[in-house]
Amino acid sequence: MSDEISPPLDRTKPAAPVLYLDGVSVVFDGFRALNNLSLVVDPGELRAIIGPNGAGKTTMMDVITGKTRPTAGVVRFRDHDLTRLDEASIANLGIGRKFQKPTMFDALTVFENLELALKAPRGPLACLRWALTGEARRRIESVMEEVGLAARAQDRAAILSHGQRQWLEIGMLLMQDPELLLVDEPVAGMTDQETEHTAALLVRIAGKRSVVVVEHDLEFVRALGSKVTVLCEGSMLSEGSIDHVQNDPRVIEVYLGR
Amino acid sequence: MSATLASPAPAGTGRLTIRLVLLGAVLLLALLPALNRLPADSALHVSDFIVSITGKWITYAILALAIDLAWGYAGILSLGHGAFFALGGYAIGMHLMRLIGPRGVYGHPTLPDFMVFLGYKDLPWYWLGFEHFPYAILMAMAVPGALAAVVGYLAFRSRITGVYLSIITQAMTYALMLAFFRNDMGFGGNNGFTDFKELLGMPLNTANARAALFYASLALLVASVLICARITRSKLGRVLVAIRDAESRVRFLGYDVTRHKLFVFVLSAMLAGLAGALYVPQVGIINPGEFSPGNSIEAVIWVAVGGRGTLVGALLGAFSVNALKTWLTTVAPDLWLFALGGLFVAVTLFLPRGLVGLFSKTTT
Amino acid sequence: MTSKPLIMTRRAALTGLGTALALPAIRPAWAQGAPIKVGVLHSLSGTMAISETALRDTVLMMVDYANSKGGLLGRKLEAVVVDPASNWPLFAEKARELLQVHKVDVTFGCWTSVSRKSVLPVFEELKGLLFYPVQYEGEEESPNIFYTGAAPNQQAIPAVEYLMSPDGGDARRIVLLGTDYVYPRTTNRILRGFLTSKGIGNADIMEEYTPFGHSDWQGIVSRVKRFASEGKKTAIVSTINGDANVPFYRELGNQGIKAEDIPCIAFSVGEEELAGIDTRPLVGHLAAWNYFMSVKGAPNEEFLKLWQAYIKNPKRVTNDPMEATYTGFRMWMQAVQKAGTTAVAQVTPALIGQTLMAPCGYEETMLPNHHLSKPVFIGEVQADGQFNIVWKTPTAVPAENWSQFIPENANRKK
Amino acid sequence: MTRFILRIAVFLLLALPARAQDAFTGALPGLAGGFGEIAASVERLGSLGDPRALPVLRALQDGTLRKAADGRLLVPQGTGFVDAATGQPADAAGAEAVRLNNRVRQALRGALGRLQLVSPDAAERGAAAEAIFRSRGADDVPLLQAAIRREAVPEVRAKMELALAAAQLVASDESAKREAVARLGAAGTVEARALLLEARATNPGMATAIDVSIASIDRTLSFRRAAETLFQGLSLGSVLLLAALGLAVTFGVMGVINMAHGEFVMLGAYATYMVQEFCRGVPWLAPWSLLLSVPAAFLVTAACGAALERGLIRHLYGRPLETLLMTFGVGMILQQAVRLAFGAQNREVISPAWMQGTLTLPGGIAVTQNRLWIIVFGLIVLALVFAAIRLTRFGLEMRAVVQNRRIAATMGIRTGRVDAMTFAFGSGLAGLAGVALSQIDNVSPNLGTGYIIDSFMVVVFGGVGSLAGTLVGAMTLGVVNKVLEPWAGAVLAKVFVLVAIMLFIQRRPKGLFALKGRAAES
Repeated sequence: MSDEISPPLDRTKPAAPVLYLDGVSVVFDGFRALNNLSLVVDPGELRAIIGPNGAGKTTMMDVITGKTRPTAGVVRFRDHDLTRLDEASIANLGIGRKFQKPTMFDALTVFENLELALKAPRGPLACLRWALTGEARRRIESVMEEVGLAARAQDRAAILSHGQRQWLEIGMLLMQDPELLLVDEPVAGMTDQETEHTAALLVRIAGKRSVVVVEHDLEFVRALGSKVTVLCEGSMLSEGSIDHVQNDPRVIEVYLGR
Repeated sequence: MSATLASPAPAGTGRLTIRLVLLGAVLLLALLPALNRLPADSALHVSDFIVSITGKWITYAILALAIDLAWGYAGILSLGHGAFFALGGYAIGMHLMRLIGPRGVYGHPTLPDFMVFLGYKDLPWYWLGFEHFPYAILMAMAVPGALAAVVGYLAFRSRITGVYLSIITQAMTYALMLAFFRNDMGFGGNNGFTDFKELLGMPLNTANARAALFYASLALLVASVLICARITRSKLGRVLVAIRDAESRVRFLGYDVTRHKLFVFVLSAMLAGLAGALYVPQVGIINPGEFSPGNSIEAVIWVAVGGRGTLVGALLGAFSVNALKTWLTTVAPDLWLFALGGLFVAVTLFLPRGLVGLFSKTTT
Repeated sequence: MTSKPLIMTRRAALTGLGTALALPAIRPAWAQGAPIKVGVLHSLSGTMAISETALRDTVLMMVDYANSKGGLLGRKLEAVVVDPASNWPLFAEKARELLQVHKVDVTFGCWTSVSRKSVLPVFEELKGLLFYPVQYEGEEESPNIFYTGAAPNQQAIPAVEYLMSPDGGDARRIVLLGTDYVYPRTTNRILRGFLTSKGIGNADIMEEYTPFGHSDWQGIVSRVKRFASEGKKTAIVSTINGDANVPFYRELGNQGIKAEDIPCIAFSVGEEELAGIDTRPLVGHLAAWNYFMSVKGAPNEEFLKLWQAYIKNPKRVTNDPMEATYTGFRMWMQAVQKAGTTAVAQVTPALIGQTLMAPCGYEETMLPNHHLSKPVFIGEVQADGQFNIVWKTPTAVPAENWSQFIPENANRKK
Repeated sequence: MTRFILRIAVFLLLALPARAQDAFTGALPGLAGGFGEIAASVERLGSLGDPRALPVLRALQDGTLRKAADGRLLVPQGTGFVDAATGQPADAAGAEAVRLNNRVRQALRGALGRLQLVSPDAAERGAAAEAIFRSRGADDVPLLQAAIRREAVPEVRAKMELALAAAQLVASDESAKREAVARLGAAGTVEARALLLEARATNPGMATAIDVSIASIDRTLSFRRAAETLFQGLSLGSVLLLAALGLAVTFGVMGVINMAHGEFVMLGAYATYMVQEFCRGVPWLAPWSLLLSVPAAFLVTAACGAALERGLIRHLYGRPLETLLMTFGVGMILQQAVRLAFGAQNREVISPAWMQGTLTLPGGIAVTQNRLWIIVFGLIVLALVFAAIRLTRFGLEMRAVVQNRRIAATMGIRTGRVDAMTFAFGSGLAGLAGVALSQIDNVSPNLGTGYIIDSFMVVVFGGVGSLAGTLVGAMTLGVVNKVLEPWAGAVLAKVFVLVAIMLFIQRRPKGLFALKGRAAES
């Protein structure tokens, strides 16, 4: 994919898309995990993505974050070609990701996990010289407050409950201060109350940043009140409001029928 | 994927105790050469043997620290650290050979005996400069560092981790061993370098030289502990632990994992090289056997026995396993391999956190 | 194997334990006639164990032998066995331990040159006494080491002379095959000098080195075959060491290289090595040593009887380094008796000029250069794994540790 | 026997002018002298053509010829001895065997060859022709010409013609010599080349003809050399394949790094030795000992493997690095245990006759029998492993457990048992490698250590978990090693290969035959 071929972005338009996927395909040994997928996410938008197992939701996130290289297609973040960058560079551009299975650093404390995620110079020497300033500490404390883990600051991540781990990972996402958040199944293992809290948090974040949420829980998706994209067999099946997609016969067939 | 066991150094009061114990151990070690000067019939007299063997163990302990930094913290299990150690040893060995000068058996003013012997007319280019001590010390760090940089860059860039990395590094040291065994390499082949005369104007094989080398090793050990502690306590240390436990997650946080791993791997190789440079004048020989894969694995096992992921563990392991080995090879020359092999099995099976795990109260 | 070594070791282990426990404290004073301590510095594990364990047993046998004769100077002998594990720095460490901690009076040890080079500075520093029992490349002389194996002029040169004689097959083209370490390199350098002096040009010499434990000889043996097809009678001089010999000889046999066509003479293959090889295809290939088990005569019979009784196996073989150990031990005993003490300073001069009717059937003398005069034998491999002596020197040859064929030795004063 | 001797006598009477009968007894005493005298008298006995010489020379070759203290020579006959000169029974007490050296052996080969050229056994006649080829002399020309006239077996005849050419080359007949040069050139062997080179020095007039023949031989040889290098590479490859197959199972399938794998190979070789020693006591079993040791070695090492897995490794699943360190300790223990049990010395494992010597393929390509059989053995084992994994219930369960342990367990598969069996299977394969290695390498406690790193490299290079990768990886490494060896030497060739693999893994971190897709990602 060279820059010349990729479609020109109209930079004059006020709301140029943050994320732009066009014709993306990923083939593993003949299996098409993504099939000519296109997706556009605008600044500040909150987008929910749903789809049955194997629809390509996680693969799509892998493509955006640089874990998987697409076989074909365009993946852009603002005006950066993501297909040429590795995970770390993509993360530093301002794309944060929360994994389906909460992943953090078990040997470190909650505080330390957040400290690692905090936006700061990432080089080895910079890390060696790093000293925790008052401001950084305040930021970490405020995020701990926000995700409800202030009391557990000095506990190791390994001993947190599943829900708390989800929260910690969301907290790490916030520390990164990303422009685009990719959130994979954030409420799995959460109580109803926590789920509600999470939905509210994501809606709140979305004002300032773009958020893409992958979720199975349709109640949660409804609570987000956002535009919904339905994936199936690696392609987009339907897009629109939650009511729209729930009534789309193709969606019903995929979820219920055959 | 990689080892999931825990534990950076225990916090709070534990840390203080460890500091005190370490300080005490260093002071005790520092006394040894002095006690060696006491008359031989004094109750406190320490024999030359004890001094020289302890000096050797100190260099092993530095090697163990270097391995622990890479493995215990960053999860890079290198089975080729013996190669870095040996390269450092060869660098200083080349210096020592140059210092022999015309005192070799063939009396050649510049060429070491083995070169005279193989019909060399001039020093090979890569031997130039080794007559200067600072250059040799620089090379003892630079060569292992450069090798680690190349191998590490290639391996980390293509995300070779875990056992694959272990196998690659093992093949690296194996290839070097085969290469150094060749007489045509210009490093003395199987015989390597021996019969050193002096270092920095100090005749080796004297109590003074032994004491000096001992203190130099001890100083390097203390410096290494401080450097390692500085790293492991910094945010870099936490990044390394994070890489060890969930490498790809660290990438998604925006850290360039390759650079971090490379940094610690190269640093670790340089430490190992320096340890080797202090080891060789103390044992009086360097030969390609030091590159043998078994040596590297043994050094890793010291760390495992002591308890990886803790600096004290690396030190404890290096001293205790080597003391045991020295004792057993005399007490039970036919059976010591059973004891040592059995120890390795028992530690991996029952003491996943090593000897340190016995003392530390922290829970996982 | 029998269980004998184990039992011995346990005994050695217990004494070792005693001394080791007493290590930092004051050593217990022996009531009277404290035992004479004999250090045994041979690898019992690692790659060299294959060769060196038999030497450990030989020294232990000699300690028993001396004790059965009432000890030395009225004192009992006691062996201190350590395992340097085929690890060269460990050799140096163990040498220091033997000398400083166990205060041994004499040490028998080492096989490889590198292990000897590793302990040499230690013995010189601590004024110890080491007997080195293996044939080696020479180019060394230490006041603290006695070399009871052959120097190159006592093995390599007579061997090649034999190959070039009518009896040996009139070889005019020589293949020098060796393991890549100092002994083969030096020996071959000396041989090259010798061959040149005999008018054999470089085009008629093939020299090739392999790593330790080399196991795939297909390519090299076929290259030798090709080299031998250049119209001149060809012979192989092998300085291949240890483990690599079995695969080498198997390949030689399988590729049909018969001794009548291309004889191979080896300097490192003795009865112990042949014990691991099916020798039937190899009959007629040669070895040059200063002793073969098949030597006739009372001294050898005594040695064999002693050994096989000690090891409790009437089939166990002896070999040249074992004989050299035995000879060295007996000479040391004689020297101690002459000096009336085990002190190295007195024993060393007493050793020079000692003579012994060695198992090889010749009287050997310890020369001022710390090497022995020794006879040279050429033996042919027999189907039963023994050597048939086909040639020998009429008298014992004095050792030349500084070879005249190495130009750098020209200005060395003899 | 008598008829045979009669035929010899008749032939000799025809072929050669009658010589003094006492020349035979005149030549005998030399056999009691030094090696030079023995060789001279053997040559005389060979050229005399006296039938009485044959038993004497045969006895000499077998090492059964004795010399009495008074210089009489005694030849074994039946249970006793007879005097070689008189044929009268004699007492062999106090007589000692006449020893040989290579010079005598050389003379003996020629002499026996001349005498055996009329043997009724075609193989013996062929060997005789070969012997004459090696020890040819101008005198052999009429002898061979007579033999060729009577020879019916084409192969033997060809050998005789070659021997004749060799003899003619040193005879004085110039035209026959030219013919011989051409014939030797057509033979295209290393030996013929050596003869031609030798002749070139003594016949300057024929230099051009000889050069043409040599050039033709060199062309044949260079082709043959390439084929032989390929064979040697495949042979090395098959050794690597055998050593690596077990790893392909334990490491490739189970993800267990077994540093004691080399020691299992060593145990397999010792099992072969034990079986041989056992069979030695049972004569009818002896020829089958190597075949018997195949199952024996497999079972012994498989049992050790199962014990290791159940006893130790299963506690460390999911911690591959710990397993690596622990098995290193196990390897140390096994090595020392074998050293104490069997002694540090090499043990002798005898190759059966069908694995000894060289086989000449069409085109004159010489391959050693033991290597050839090891290639065959390697391929058979590979096929069996493939079949075991693909076609048996055990293979199915194994694959199921590897893919998804939890689900396999819920389907009623006893995963613990499958783990133990898989590991035992891989270890058993190491034992089979030990059987093969006992035929080419030392049987000593260190046997396995030399192969472990190469085996790991094969598995990593070929692609973990892929049998095809293991095959291709092993063979590629073997051939590349052997092709590089003449230029770089054995050591550098190996170093180059190791470096090349490290670089290759750069390009394809998962090896040649990588598993792709999601399964491989996790």
